[in-house]
Amino acid sequence: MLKTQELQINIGPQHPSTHGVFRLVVTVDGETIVDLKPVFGYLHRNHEQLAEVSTYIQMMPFTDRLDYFNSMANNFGLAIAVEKLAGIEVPQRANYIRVLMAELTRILNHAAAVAFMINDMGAWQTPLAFGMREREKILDLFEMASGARMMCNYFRFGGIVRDLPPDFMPLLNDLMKALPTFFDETERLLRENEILLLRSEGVGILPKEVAASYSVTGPVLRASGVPYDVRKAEPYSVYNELDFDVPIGSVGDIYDRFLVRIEEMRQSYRIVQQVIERLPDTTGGHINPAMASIGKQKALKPPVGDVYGRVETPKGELGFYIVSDGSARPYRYKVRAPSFINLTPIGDMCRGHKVADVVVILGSIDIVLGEVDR
Amino acid sequence: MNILIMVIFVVLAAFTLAAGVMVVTVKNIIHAALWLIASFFSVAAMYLLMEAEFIAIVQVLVYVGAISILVLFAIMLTRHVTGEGVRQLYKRWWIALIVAAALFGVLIVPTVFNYEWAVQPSGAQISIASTVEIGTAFMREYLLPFEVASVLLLVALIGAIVIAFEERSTRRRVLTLAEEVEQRRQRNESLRLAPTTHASETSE
Amino acid sequence: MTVEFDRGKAYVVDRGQPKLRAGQGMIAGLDVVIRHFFSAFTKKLETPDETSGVFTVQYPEERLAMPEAFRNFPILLFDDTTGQELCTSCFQCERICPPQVIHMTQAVDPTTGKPVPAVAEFMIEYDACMSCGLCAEVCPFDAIKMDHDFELATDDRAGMTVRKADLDRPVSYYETIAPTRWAEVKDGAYKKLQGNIKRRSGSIGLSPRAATAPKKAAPAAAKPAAGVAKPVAVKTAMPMAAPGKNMSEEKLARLLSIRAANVAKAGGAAPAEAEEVLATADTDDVAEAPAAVAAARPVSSGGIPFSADNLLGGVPANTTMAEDKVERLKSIRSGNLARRG
Amino acid sequence: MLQFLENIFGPSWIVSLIAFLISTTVILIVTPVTFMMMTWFERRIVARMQDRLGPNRVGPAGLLQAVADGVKMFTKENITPRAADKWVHLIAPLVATGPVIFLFAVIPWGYGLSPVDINVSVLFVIAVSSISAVGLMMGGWGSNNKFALLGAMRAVAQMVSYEIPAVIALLSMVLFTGTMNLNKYTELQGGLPILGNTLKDVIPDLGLGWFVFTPIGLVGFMIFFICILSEGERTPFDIPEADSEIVAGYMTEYSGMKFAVFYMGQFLFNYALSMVASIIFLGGWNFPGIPQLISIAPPIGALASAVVLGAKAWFLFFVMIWLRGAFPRLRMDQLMAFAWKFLLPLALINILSAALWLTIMLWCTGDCTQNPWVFTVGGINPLGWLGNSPVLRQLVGFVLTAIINAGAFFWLLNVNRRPAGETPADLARDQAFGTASLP
Repeated sequence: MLKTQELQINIGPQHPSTHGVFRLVVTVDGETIVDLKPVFGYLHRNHEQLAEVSTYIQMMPFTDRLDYFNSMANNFGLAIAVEKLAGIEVPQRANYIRVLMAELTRILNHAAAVAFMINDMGAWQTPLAFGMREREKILDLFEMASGARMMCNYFRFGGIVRDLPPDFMPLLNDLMKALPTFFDETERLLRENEILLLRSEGVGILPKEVAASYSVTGPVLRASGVPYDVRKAEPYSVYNELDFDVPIGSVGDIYDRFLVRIEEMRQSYRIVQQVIERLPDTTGGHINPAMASIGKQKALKPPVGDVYGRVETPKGELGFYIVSDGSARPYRYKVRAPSFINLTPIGDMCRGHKVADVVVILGSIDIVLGEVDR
Repeated sequence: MNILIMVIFVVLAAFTLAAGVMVVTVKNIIHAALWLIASFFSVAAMYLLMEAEFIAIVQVLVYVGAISILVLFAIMLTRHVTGEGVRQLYKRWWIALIVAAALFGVLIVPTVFNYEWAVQPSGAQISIASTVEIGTAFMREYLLPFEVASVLLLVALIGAIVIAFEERSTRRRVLTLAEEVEQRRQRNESLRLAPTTHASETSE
Repeated sequence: MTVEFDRGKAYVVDRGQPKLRAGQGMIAGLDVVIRHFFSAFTKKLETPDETSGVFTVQYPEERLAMPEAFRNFPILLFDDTTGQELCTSCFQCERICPPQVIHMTQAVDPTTGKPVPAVAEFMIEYDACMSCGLCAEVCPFDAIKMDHDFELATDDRAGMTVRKADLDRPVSYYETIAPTRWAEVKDGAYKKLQGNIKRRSGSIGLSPRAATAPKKAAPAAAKPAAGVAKPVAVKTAMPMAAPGKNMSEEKLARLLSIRAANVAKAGGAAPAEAEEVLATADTDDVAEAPAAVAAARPVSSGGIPFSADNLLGGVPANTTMAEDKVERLKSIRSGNLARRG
Repeated sequence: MLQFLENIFGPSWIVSLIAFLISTTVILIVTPVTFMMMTWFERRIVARMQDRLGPNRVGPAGLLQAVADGVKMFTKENITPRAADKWVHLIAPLVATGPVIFLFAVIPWGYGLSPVDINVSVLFVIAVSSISAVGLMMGGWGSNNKFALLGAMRAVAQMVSYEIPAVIALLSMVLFTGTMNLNKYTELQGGLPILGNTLKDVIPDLGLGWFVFTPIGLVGFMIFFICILSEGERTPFDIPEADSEIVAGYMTEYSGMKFAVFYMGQFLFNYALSMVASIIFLGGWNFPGIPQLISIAPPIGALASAVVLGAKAWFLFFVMIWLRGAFPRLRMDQLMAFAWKFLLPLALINILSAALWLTIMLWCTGDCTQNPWVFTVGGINPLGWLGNSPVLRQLVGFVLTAIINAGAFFWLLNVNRRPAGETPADLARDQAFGTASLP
């Protein structure tokens, strides 16, 4: 009878839809994927080793470069971890501003992540242009507060660099008027689209047991039906004072991931609303007075010990494990990068599907190679 | 017949023959298939020269558009023949030549000697095989051959489907993750999956 | 079944009802797109509360207003009236810089041979700078600030290592791009500057820009609001580097020598011994060695404010720096040892 | 006229040679310009759909952008991969694009503006357009690149599969009209919507009897348009050059002018088929006022007809851009399933509808005794009650075929739904949620 031979195709390292320098070694039987092996490390930048030779505050700008879409969330993670280690209190106002920034980051990341996934599916940039439009507005706000659009370097141990500038709130309020329209429009544009349904329903299913055993986190895990969110599981900052729900999926396929991301944007919107309401009444300054000068930040010497600080970034649980030997530099520093861990089940997720599904599944995981390779 | 048509005819005929020769002499089998397409195409042009538009177009549609694609597909999907340097001429090529010439003679001789060539009176316009004529002929005189041919094609089509199904049933089916988990659930097996892929980092 | 949390719950997203799909979803999508198509002809998206209309900013003609906080690359400030630089070469920025692209040498009083609170040479590798702004944040004298000028594209890599002459900007320039920020620190900065000027003598601490071309600096300072500031650095820095390969090679050689020196110091060599420096450089990196040798050879001081002597020789400021590095190195080594053990 | 030309230029074959040379030149000038306009048009339109401006720097409103692109393409390095089959790689773009330009030889650009008027032009279009598949195959194979070969395979498989419903859709129209000559389609689509030319004597010719207003024409148009999208590799069927999967498909290894020629072939193919669709389904150059203009002042009328036909073709191209702006793309197996499980049966049913319509229109009309269309059932003419009124027959035919086609459409949609047990809802049930607890 007819025999088909398995063929190995390298998708990447230079390929338009690997979201960076990343290689997928795909073994196909016809068009069906038999095996898929992700190869990464092309963007390795010694992040963890750098930390061991830098002071704590020097690491803050480097965390921006982990997941360059969500620098605020990464800053948050490092700040939380070091504060836990050194026992630094954060004023209430600083906490609310931190949460505001983290949730805006979530909105901008998901707006782009959904759009990039649709792009991988073959749309000609339209959802991306709409997503980028909203993202630009949020980045304008970031720029106003921190001075940079993407590499914000906004958080300091014990607070944030600077309080919000006076013209920040009016612009944020304007943005809040636009976002619901954007969410509705995105859903109307894509949610019921038959082609999207065909491409995403039942494709790349990650059953929740498997997801849990791969220790996947973030929207990918929640889309598989596990209601796990660090903000709820171990509330940090002021998340326990805010009302929000955790959207989860029922099937765990690409479509669920898409829907969960859109719902998460809506929940983040809710949080931002609450933060805006409460921000004028918050107490404390933008930073703990004991840590207010950069000299203090620089000379920070946490007591001997180790700590694992984690936050829920838009991609999943970002954890910083830091061992301090009492000096100004961490003795050991380890990043639990959500993109990296979410990427590990891609081989299993793609098995049995078609070649064209690989890029969509990859897009639905939403990785940033800066974080995967560190 | 005026000069222009004569010139075109000679050019086309030469090209057809040359392409035919190339088909059997060129070493790369894909190139041979491409030359075959070229000769089909020039035959179609020849029909056009005879003002048999319909036949010319059908020639293009069937031979260039369909058959040649089929040939190309067949060659490309078969391994180890696409390489260059496949010998087309073997030691006893002259035997093949004799056989081919004999067969060709058997076909051509009766046609040449038995057919009454109608010499066209100059100026008379006759249409060779118009659409209507061909349609009528198919439905009247040649109904039986026409139907037999279509049944044959149908049988071929069904046969292809059968082969494809058989091939599909023997092919190793790759289970998706969801299906595998479902199976294990039904068999009450452990859901721990054996790692099938190993993410490997490139060495620095 | 849902999971309840403190202040919230987990809910399953609605996947929609299975129904006969005859292209309704696609038509809805087409509708969204065509609405945007028509609105893009009539509207321009200007405020963030809109979601339709053209949002393109046609860059060279139209520019977004840059917020005061915007930070691109660091610059050095000098006082408009006196031409004195605010920098005292306290090495704070050099130490905090995460990618370690800031290098400086402290000025030495030529008569007494003692260091003065002024900077002899200051160098920032713009090509490796990551614009984190920590240097500006840490500077106790408000001498280093983040510029708003971002149009620095160039094909000259060596030219991206910018020296003091091209880093200097008058205070008035910074005032135009960040008025409130400057207002916050203005008094303190001037007070410290007055104190420092007293300890400087002669032309030490005078900005090369103010000294050579105060007329040129003034228009640069008078540049209007943030967004439209002319790319001063490009205009002045690039031609300086451009005239020939020699210039940039020289710069590169100097940079390499500094690096080699740093490597050598980190390697535990006594900073005063140039020979040892060279030896270490030799073993460490063959490629860098010739450059280091070239730099270490006494350079005729013809117009170059940067001599090998004060680069490698026994300048007290460097000694302190080296001590710091030795200390850091020790800690790293002990850390490594501890880990291995 | 011809005699006059013969007097000047000599024997008739020289005259025809000159005439053909002129029309060839015109086509070879007009088509690349059309292509350039199309690239500009697409980029500008899709930019507006995305709230952007699109290219607007080169020339007024960016109109010369295509020229700038052309200059760039010409000056780019022409790379031939070392492992490529040099000649096949070189000739492939020509083989892919040449036939597309052939198409313009038989497609009328307006009233009386047909370069060559052959009797079987519909068939010509189908036949010649299938040649470019050979070019794509050559390009994909000759590049010696896995992605290129994969793209070529996909392209050819897609072209061959979608040719079948396209041909059947056109065949239903051929059956409907009884002609394969593109020049004759326009006259047949005058008059009023649905009723066509039947009330010509009562109401002046409005030129609106487009076939797209009849159920057969509508279904045929839908099928044909989808097939154009697929054969012209437009979204959502741009699988052969799916940039996110196989880089650029068969064009991966092409650069400079060779790439541009491929690109031109693709765009012109879209345009040519849009013209064919406009002629066959959208009434050709019919529009209120055009028939009168043609009869009053033929030269002006011809010009106006060309404008109208062009507008229709450009509108179809606009719809393609619109779709491209809104949709992701299908997967290969879904694409094939769509062609074979949905379009093909629908096209076949549409042919049956066309036959039914023809029967209703022709059954025992006029003098019942001479018409070959007289078959009585048990001595009674089953359609006798319709009488000779074409209006009544047309209306009856309209209703009947509308019912058949709509029924077939929804039936096929229903058949093609996912079988029970495989829908995501079922999957959701299997994946009962809530067992995993929070750590």
